[in-house]
Amino acid sequence: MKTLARSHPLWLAHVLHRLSGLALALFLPVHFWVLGLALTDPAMLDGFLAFAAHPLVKLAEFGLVFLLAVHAFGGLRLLALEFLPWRAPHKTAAALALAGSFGVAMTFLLQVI
Amino acid sequence: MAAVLQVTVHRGTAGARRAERFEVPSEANQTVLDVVSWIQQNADPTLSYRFACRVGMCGSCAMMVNGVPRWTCRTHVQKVVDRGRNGGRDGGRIEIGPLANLPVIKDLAVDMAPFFDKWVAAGAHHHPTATRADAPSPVRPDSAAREVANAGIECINCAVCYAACDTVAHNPDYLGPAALQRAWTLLNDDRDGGHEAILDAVSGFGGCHNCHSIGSCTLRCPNELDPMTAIAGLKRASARRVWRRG
Amino acid sequence: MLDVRLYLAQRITALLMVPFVLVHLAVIVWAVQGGLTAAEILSRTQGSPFWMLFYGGFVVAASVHGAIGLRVIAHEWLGLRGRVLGGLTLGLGLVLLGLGMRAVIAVVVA
Amino acid sequence: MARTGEIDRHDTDILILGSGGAGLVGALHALKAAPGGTRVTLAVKGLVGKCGCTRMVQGGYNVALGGGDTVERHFMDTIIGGKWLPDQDMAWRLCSTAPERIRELENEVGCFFDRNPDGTLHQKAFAGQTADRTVHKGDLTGIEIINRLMEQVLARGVDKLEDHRAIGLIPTRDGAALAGVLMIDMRTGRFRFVRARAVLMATGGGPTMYRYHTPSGDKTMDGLAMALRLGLPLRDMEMVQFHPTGLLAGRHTRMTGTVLEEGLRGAGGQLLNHAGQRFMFDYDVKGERATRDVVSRAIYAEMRRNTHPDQEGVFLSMAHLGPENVARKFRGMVKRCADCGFDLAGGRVEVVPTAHYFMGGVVVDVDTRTALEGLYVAGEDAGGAHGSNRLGGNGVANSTVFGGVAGDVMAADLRGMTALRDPDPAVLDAEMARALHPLGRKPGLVQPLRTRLQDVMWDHVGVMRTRAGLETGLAGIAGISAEMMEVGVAADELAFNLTWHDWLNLRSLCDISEVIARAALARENSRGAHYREDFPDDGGLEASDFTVARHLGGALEVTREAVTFSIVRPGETILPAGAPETLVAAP
Ligand SMILES: Cc1cc2nc3c(=O)[nH]c(=O)nc-3n(C[C@H](O)[C@H](O)[C@H](O)COP(=O)(O)OP(=O)(O)OC[C@H]3O[C@@H](n4cnc5c(N)ncnc54)[C@H](O)[C@@H]3O)c2cc1C
Ligand code: HEM
Ligand code: SF4
Ligand code: F3S
Ligand code: FES
Repeated sequence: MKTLARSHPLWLAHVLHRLSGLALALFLPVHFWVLGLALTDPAMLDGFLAFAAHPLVKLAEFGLVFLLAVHAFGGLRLLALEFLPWRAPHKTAAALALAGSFGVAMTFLLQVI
Repeated sequence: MAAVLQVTVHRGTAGARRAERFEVPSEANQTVLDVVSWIQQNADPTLSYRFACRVGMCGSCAMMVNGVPRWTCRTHVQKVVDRGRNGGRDGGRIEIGPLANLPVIKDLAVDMAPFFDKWVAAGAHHHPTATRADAPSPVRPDSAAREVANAGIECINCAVCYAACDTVAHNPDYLGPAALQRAWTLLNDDRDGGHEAILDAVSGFGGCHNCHSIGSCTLRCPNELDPMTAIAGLKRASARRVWRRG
Repeated sequence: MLDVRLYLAQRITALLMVPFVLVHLAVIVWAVQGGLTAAEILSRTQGSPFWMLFYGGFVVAASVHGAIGLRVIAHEWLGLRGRVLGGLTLGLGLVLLGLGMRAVIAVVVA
Repeated sequence: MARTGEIDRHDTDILILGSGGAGLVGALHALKAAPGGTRVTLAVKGLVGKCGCTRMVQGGYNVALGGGDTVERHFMDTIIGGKWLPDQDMAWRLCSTAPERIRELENEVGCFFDRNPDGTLHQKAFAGQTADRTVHKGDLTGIEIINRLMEQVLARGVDKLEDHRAIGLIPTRDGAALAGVLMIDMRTGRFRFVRARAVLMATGGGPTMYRYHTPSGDKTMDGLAMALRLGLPLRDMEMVQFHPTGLLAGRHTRMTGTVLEEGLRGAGGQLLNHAGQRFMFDYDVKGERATRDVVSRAIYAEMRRNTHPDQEGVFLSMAHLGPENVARKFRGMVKRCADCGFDLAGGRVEVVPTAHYFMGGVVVDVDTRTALEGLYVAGEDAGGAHGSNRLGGNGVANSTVFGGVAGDVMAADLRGMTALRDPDPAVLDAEMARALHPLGRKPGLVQPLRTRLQDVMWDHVGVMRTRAGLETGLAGIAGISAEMMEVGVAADELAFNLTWHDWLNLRSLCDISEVIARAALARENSRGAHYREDFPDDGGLEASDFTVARHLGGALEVTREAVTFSIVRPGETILPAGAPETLVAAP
């Protein structure tokens, strides 16, 4: 049967939040490992950072920052929903969270380029 | 030429599912339940399904209609039919399956036992503080708590929300939106003496904290109830209690 | 597969991370101007008790939060439960914490 | 068809058939009153709490709770409403127990009924009542009552036999007591025989043999048909209550016949005939606000006069009250109509009288005992409490009051009934053979026969009756009854085979339809719901009698018994001298 039935704004927000959380959680060890290089092999860290100047890698970093922003704002939306006893239009909150994330990520992108 | 609905019905028992096509005469004022009944009464007498009241009160006729859980006795065919490319001049298409997230008994009839077992597990029944010898306790209908309790009281336990919820689908222990909403109603009922028991019941590993606020429950509830907001209330109440207790 | 305690742990760490994330993002945006070198990063952070606390707290919160988050996903998408799920939660938490602390020490202390 | 041999067995102490108001309250009372360890089993044709009519109750629950109203007043309204035919002791038990039961529902079961602004219970007046007496939860009272009862029952340890259809009451070999109940486990299609020391039958009647009817689809007179076969006496079987305003939406939809609530007329809704004219004032000074039986007959008469080819019923029109106003006041009803494509608030909706409630039933005493040891009957299956007409709001009071009485009495009687009894194997075999009958025959369509029965009953045994019509009706019923025995059901898939159950439903309906027509033929006067055009007078209240039908040696016999005026005689009252006629403020 068709699965389109589930695609409403809050469902999409949930999926986005989950995927971003998952990606962050998977990326985090890598991030830590790279920074940990400073301890053992600062040269390698520099090498990595040089590699990170590559535009493609920059784009990937942009993605990560974007994910963090998406996840953080989405999370704030959820926290507000759960802890503030309001009945605000949740769809609007979801949209605002997404807009905020874009804002942050775009700023980052503009800075990098 | 009279319009004919092209109906796909998902049939069989748990182990052996199949889809079958039927052509059903299209009528004015026809509900999805009427379509299913027509098939059983005229085309295939072995088709199994469940209904009772036929007016949206018993909550036993819910099915998946074009992938969406709905009460079928009050779902007008014209509101859900897929008209296709020629604008439905041929009558349109409709796909009907058993309610999701519950075990199938046969064809369109599901076993609602897990849904009600969880209702019980959520502590969702009144815990008396008075007896038949006492007068009904005075309750101001406009008091804040009563208004919250009233918001969810008209649930007909149709399990539409339960079928719509992805968390239920993936987390077999999750109590689900309807049972939790009922728990929240009781928690706001001043006459109920089991608030601690209810909070215990909804704070465990299958409890309210598994809800991701996906909101499909609220979107699909045919009675326009809002289990998502009720569950958020439970999360607050149980969190506050942990705080208090330390 | 969350009870009220795991839930609270996840939500509280989420709240804690809000300032961390914002500052971290701001720092990155500010720092990346004109490229990034190891020396730059280290000169900013090394020996600073503030950054020590900042990143230390961030790592603890992220480890707890991330481990619980992955636990939920592992249950819902992979069907893990019981001991296995508990072990996975703890394991992921420790891995994140270990690597994270190593990174903090590298960046702040060493 | 080797299924006769495969029969599952189950033993219990108390068996309850049906999970409406009577069945569920019965179960709770039995659990509470019986000694610990007593097994209580609840068997139901659908799911516990999700079938039957109690759930469909809209208007509310009659109970005298003071504020000027008294049990005596409630009792007098019930007797006068029932046109002096009620069993007065039962009516008194109903009215006098209702206050305790409503407090039990509120305080112990957890129902929440609507309040006045000051926090006290809100009560309103249904037609035919002389006090604001009806307790309610919006216009969804039944959902609140049944959901709360269901929660309590589920949370306790009852054995559930869901999707179990009772098909035969099986006596002991000597016929002196009930041994147990034969059922079909609908999920598997297998037989199950349940032995019990005490059985409460609460399957809720249900006059669904009429073209237009309100009850839920699971109700098909199974209980009364089983009691009839067992030889038990049934009373008041001609008394079918029609609700004046059922939705008319065509034969192809199950919505047809469902109730448009009484309150719509009370609030000023108008009935218009095919010519678009109001007609109720031609029949009664109260116009649209007259009682159910009067309005039903008026609509039926207008329908007969109608010559419009495309229109069968009359129209209910609310628009003059202001569509927004109507939509606000009758939110549920307006939404229900809108879901099905009708504009109740702003347009007109075609309506027709619709069979609603069955006053007739098994003869029982005030303690729900029947003539057979071990069998108890409560709720709509039991006759006597309402006489010829049930007041709106007395139905759910009746089922919850007597369901509770049955639970208590069964628990007490268990002490004298220590052993399970063995069934008469001949009856058991005969009942199985009855159910298996269609499986050996060439499959055919069952629904057209049901439709024909519904036409016959509506046309000839319906709102207005005559001797000639009733005789035509009886011939029609006999024809359909015989024809259905030739219609088979494919036997290869018996699990959840609704068509087999449709056949069994039709069997019960045919059997009871015949009793209704015969009892109607026997009553040559007009009382309450029963109206004979050839005998329009009431036959004299002092000489009131009620019909009793029973199967004797394979033949149906209808006799008449005098009503005992054990508490009050026609023309008298038990209200104190000088009590006002009504406490209800004029609308
Ligand atoms: C639309 C509607 C509105 C109503 N409104 C009001 C109102 O406002 N006020 C009022 O007082 N009354 C009202 N009534 C009447 C009231 O509903 C009934 O009087 C009362 O509920 C009957 O209760 P019961 O327990 O006897 O039967 P039900 O509640 O009908 O329950 C019967 C039970 O028996 C089961 N059953 C049937 N056959 C079998 C079988 N063969 N084997 C096993 N189980 C079986 C059914 O599935 C069901 O569970 C209304 C009725 C209808 C239809
Ligand atoms: C300001 C920062 C953050 C906030 C406000 C936040 C908030 C939240 C919230 C409220 C949830 C629960 C969602 C739900 O139950 O549906 C959640 C889940 C999750 N978070 Fe975060 N989070 C933040 C940062 C992070 C970081 C840095 C990581 C990386 C480790 C992360 C990983 C996850 C994961 C994996 C989940 C589970 C997703 C799911 O269940 O769908 N989060 N977060
Ligand atoms: S909350 Fe709504 S969808 Fe869920 S069971 Fe209740 S009535 Fe049905
Ligand atoms: S859809 Fe499910 S996840 Fe929560 S908000 Fe509703 S219960
Ligand atoms: S049949 Fe009762 S809700 Fe649909």
